[in-house]
Amino acid sequence: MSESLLTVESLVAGYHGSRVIDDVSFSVGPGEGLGVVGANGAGKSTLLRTISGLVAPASGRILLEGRDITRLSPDRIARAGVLHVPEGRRVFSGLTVHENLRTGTIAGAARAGSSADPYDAVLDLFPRLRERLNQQAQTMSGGEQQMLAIARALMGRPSVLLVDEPAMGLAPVVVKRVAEHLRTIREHWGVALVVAEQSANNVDGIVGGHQLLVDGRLREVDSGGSDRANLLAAYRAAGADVPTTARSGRALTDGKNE
Amino acid sequence: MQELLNGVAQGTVYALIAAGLVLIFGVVRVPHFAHGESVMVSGMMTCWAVTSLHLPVLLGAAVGVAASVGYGLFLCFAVYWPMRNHPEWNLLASSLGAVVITQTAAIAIWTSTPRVTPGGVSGSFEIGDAIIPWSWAVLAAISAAVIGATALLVSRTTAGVSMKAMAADAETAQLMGIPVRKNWAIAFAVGSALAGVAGSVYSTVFPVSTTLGLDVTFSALVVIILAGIGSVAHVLWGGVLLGVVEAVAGTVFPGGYQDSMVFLFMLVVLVARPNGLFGLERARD
Amino acid sequence: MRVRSIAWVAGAALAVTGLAACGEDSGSSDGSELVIGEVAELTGAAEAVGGPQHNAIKLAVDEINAAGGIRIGDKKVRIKLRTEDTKSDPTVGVTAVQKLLTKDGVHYLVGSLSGAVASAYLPVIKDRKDIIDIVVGAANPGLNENISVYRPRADAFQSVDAEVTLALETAGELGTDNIAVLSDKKLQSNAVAVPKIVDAIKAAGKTVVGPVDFEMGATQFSSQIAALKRAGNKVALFQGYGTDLMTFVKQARAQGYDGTVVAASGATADQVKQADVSADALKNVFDIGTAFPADLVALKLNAEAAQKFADAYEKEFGAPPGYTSASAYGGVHILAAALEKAGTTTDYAKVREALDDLTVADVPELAEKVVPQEGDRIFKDHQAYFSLVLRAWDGAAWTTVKAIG
Amino acid sequence: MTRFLPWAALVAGLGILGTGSPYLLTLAATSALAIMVAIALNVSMGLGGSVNLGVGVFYGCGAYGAALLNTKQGYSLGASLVVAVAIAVVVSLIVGPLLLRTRSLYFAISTLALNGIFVDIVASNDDLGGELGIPGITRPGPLPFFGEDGDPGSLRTMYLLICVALVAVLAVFAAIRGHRVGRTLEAIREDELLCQSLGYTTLGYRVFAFTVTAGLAAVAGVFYAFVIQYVNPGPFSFLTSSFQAFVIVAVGGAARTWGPILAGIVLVAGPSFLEFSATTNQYVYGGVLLAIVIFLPGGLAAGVDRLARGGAATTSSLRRTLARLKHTRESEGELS
Repeated sequence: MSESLLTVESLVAGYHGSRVIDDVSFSVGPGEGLGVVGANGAGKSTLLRTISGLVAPASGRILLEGRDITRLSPDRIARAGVLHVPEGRRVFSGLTVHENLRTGTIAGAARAGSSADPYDAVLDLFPRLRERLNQQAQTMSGGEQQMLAIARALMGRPSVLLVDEPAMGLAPVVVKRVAEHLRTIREHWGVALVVAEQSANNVDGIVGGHQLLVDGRLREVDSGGSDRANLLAAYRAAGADVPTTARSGRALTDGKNE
Repeated sequence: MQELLNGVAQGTVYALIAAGLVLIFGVVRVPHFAHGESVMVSGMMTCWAVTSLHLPVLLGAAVGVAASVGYGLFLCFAVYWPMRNHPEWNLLASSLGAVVITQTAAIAIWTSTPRVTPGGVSGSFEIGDAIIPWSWAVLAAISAAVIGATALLVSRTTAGVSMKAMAADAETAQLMGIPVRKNWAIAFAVGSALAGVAGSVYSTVFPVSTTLGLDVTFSALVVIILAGIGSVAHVLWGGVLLGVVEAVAGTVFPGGYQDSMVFLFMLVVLVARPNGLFGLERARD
Repeated sequence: MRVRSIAWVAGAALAVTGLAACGEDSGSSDGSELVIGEVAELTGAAEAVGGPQHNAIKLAVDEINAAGGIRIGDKKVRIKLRTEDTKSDPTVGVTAVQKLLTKDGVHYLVGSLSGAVASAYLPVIKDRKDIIDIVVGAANPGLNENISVYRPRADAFQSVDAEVTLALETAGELGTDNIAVLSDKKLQSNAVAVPKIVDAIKAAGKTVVGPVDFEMGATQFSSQIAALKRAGNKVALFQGYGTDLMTFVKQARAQGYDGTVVAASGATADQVKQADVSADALKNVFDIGTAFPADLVALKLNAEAAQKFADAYEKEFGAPPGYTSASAYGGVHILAAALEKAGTTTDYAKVREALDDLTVADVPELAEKVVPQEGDRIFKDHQAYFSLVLRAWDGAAWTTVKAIG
Repeated sequence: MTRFLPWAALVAGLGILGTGSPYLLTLAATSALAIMVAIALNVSMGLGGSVNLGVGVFYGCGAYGAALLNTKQGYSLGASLVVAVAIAVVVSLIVGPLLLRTRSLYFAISTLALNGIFVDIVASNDDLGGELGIPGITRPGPLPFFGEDGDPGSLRTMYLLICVALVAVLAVFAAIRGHRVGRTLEAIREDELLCQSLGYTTLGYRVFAFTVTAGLAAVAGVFYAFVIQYVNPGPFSFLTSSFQAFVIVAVGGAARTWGPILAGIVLVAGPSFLEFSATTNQYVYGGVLLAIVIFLPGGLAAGVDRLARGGAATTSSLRRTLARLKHTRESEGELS
């Protein structure tokens, strides 16, 4: 890996005394991608939320371009250039598409010397949104809302984009389109992408093969392609249940408190 | 007719106070029961500035609004901000504690005699057989204008959009880089300023006393319930509705059930439409 | 573990409180000092009137002590005033009275502005022959039917006749058939006075508009004013406090109601000023009530004592006396005079006898004009009666139009 | 066995107070009533998470019910207790399901409105005494063991009966809290949607909590009528009763059995021992309230707890359970 943009060192975090993620380290550079793959409750969201400051880590460090951002508040982390597209999209209901996009500009405006307003570029990337600028965000389809959530984050001119389960609840066709957009953002905009997904298949095309398997701890998976068998093997190696049963989530998140 | 117009005039003031509370409660989710104290502080300061410092009414009003904003910001950062991660009822309890202290101090300073700021507009005009004092018209006009201006501010400026975003989803707003602390300050400053305008203008027309705070807060809450928490502009209709219901209840039930009728009306609205008459938004738990 | 520790602390706290409190019953004083308990409404709803009442009681006590105390036989006994705040809340009031009786060993009580508070603590003292309670605030009826209670203050009925008479006269002059009654529904005394007023008006063959209720401290009188205007009313009786009268008058005039208003509010000049009511608006507004010091001075009734009290009060507290101040001041002096006359502070039957027999001449400090009862006595059945005056606003002050009765 | 020690301590403390002067008895009795109302509120607010600002309505139902039954029908304390509490429960079963359609602050305000309506009704209705209230409530005679003249005025008897009621109300709270119903209520408080998705009829549980609150508050109300022997609207207004109960729960620690007892001692009984001026008392009250809710977010009970455990952070086992439930549901919902 060339120069590192976002570096996570030995991160430990969780809720109410339980450890959901335990000793996680990785780094990504500009234009690089990282898939975070794991079952529900395995700690994907917690990892992303810890990076963006919503969850206070118990220990470990998070560096952005060498600068320690571990203890910054979420809004300052966003203004530093790490934007988070949260799970479930969470577009601002009651606000129009245009207003949703405007909230994104706040993060970018805070950084001096940034390039021009990305408004047009973002709308060029998502022409569907341009047609619906004055529509209430919550009235749009799931796929459109996902586009809006990504576009909103892009308005903040991120150097790192954290995307939590972009495929959740979307039809396969739409998933494919979202994935294409994300790849464009990584390859042509040079944004570092950290994408959390349950299915390795969804992530491959976006992040370019570099994946982490999360099950509380992270294991690096050298998957040259979308090899599901490899992934399952890795899961077993990590000592976890296969991620199709409900039990795995519980066992992974709360084991220490039983 | 007379009652309706009276109700409208009174209602716009309720709306103005409620609009301030909507900003505070809507944006930062603080059940700010000391909001009425901001109205009281402004009214008393305006009256004091005009009668004791002999300032003109407009300057007196400025003093009142400034005091109200200062009071709101003080509570924001001395009480609520340190408690931002506490459960909602803890915040409610702390706001009630603030009410007790504020009221006690205010009575110690100003006693509890109601007072009117001299120098307001005098005279009246007639619509049909109704006689409307000019001061009421001015009160209603200022209230409506300030609400309108605030609504514009919220919808047209980046700060306004970011406050709407915080109201819709505070966590995601943070993820978009919206500065939480600063928005708390803005919400409290603007919200208390609205209360301040209401207090100072009101004091030139109606008597204000050091004990009116909680009553005012209740009225504002009723307006918010009628209007729904979502929108500053809807609050105007909620306020007017409350004013009219109050006036009509006072006419139909002269025997003293006026307050009950207002509360009953509100309960019916709440039970029938738990998110307010005009509410678009789901009330979050 | 957790629950237990809290419970221990709770239990221990209770036990300590209990132990601490057990040993606290203080006996009465050594004879050179008489402890008088004051039941005061210093905070809460009745604070506005309760404060000036408390001030006047303090003033009277200070005066008596400055003169060396109450003369009991050949000794002078100083008064120690113990004040308990009831927060205008009956529950707190009962506890406050119990505290005064038990902890401070009090046998003499003064004060009680709130009718509700007085009603609530009445069961505590009503059968106690060793307690004397001088009520100088609460005007609700029945209080003084109890052996322990004396009321040197006008009760709810005393101004009713004068008000109704004036209203009927005015209605006659204006040739109008209806008289409106506005009533503060929060005042206990109105619950008994208003029905009486209504009956009296009806008995005189006039119709009654209302009673139209309002609430103490209301900022808006629109619906009440509208009701009056709808009825084409020209004469209104206003049963409420001075601050509310001012609010009503100001708004009524602005909304085109120009009828005559007869009130029993005890409004002060300060209240007129604070409410910013013009002299024009106060034209045809009359207030009937027990005479204020200023009235007595104007009418040359009891003028010297009244002036002395008003001056002393203003000097001490920087404001003119309030609604019940003069009664409170007089009440303390009445008690002191009775104690002197009885020559004892511990023979309560004798003190009661002295109170029953007390004449107006016995209490030169009275800052009100008491109407002497049989044998020049102050009390009849534990109730005192007062000269009333009719007041009107002259642009700068309430001036006495005439004395009534 | 040690489980019962705190209860023994409570009974012993109340017993010691019972030997005190009439003042102490009155103070302890009125404080105990305020604490009872707070414990009642703690069922819906602490366990159920519904901030009921109208608990004064049911306190008032009990008091007015008892006052009317006693003065008009000659009912004894026991009979009044049964009938007046039944009235409050019926009222709560009627209004509860309606008001509980609302949530969080909306619920708080609608109950506050209910309180306003109640006070307006009793204050305006002459049959209910109006502003004059209802005087002349007759206390029961002294308990037999006091003998003929052992307890003039029956104050000590009333105090003892109130203590019994207080311990009983506290026991009811503790029982609910320890029971499955209480735990379900707490789960509903933390995440109602989750509980619904797990198959619980959450409205039923919330109505149950609302009704228990009403019934227990009415018990306190009945004793109020008999100890004060006079009822009027004031003591049942939002500011006097509901406000106070809410503050006691918030300061003591929501959902904590012993919280209201601690807070009641500090906030209700405590000020009587302070010889400050009335105004200073108000400042102290407000200041203590603020300080506790700001610095002890879990209330006094949690603060004492932390002291006892040497400053270790408290972790709610409930939160962990919920976090686990949540994960279970998500996993089930999305993977199966």
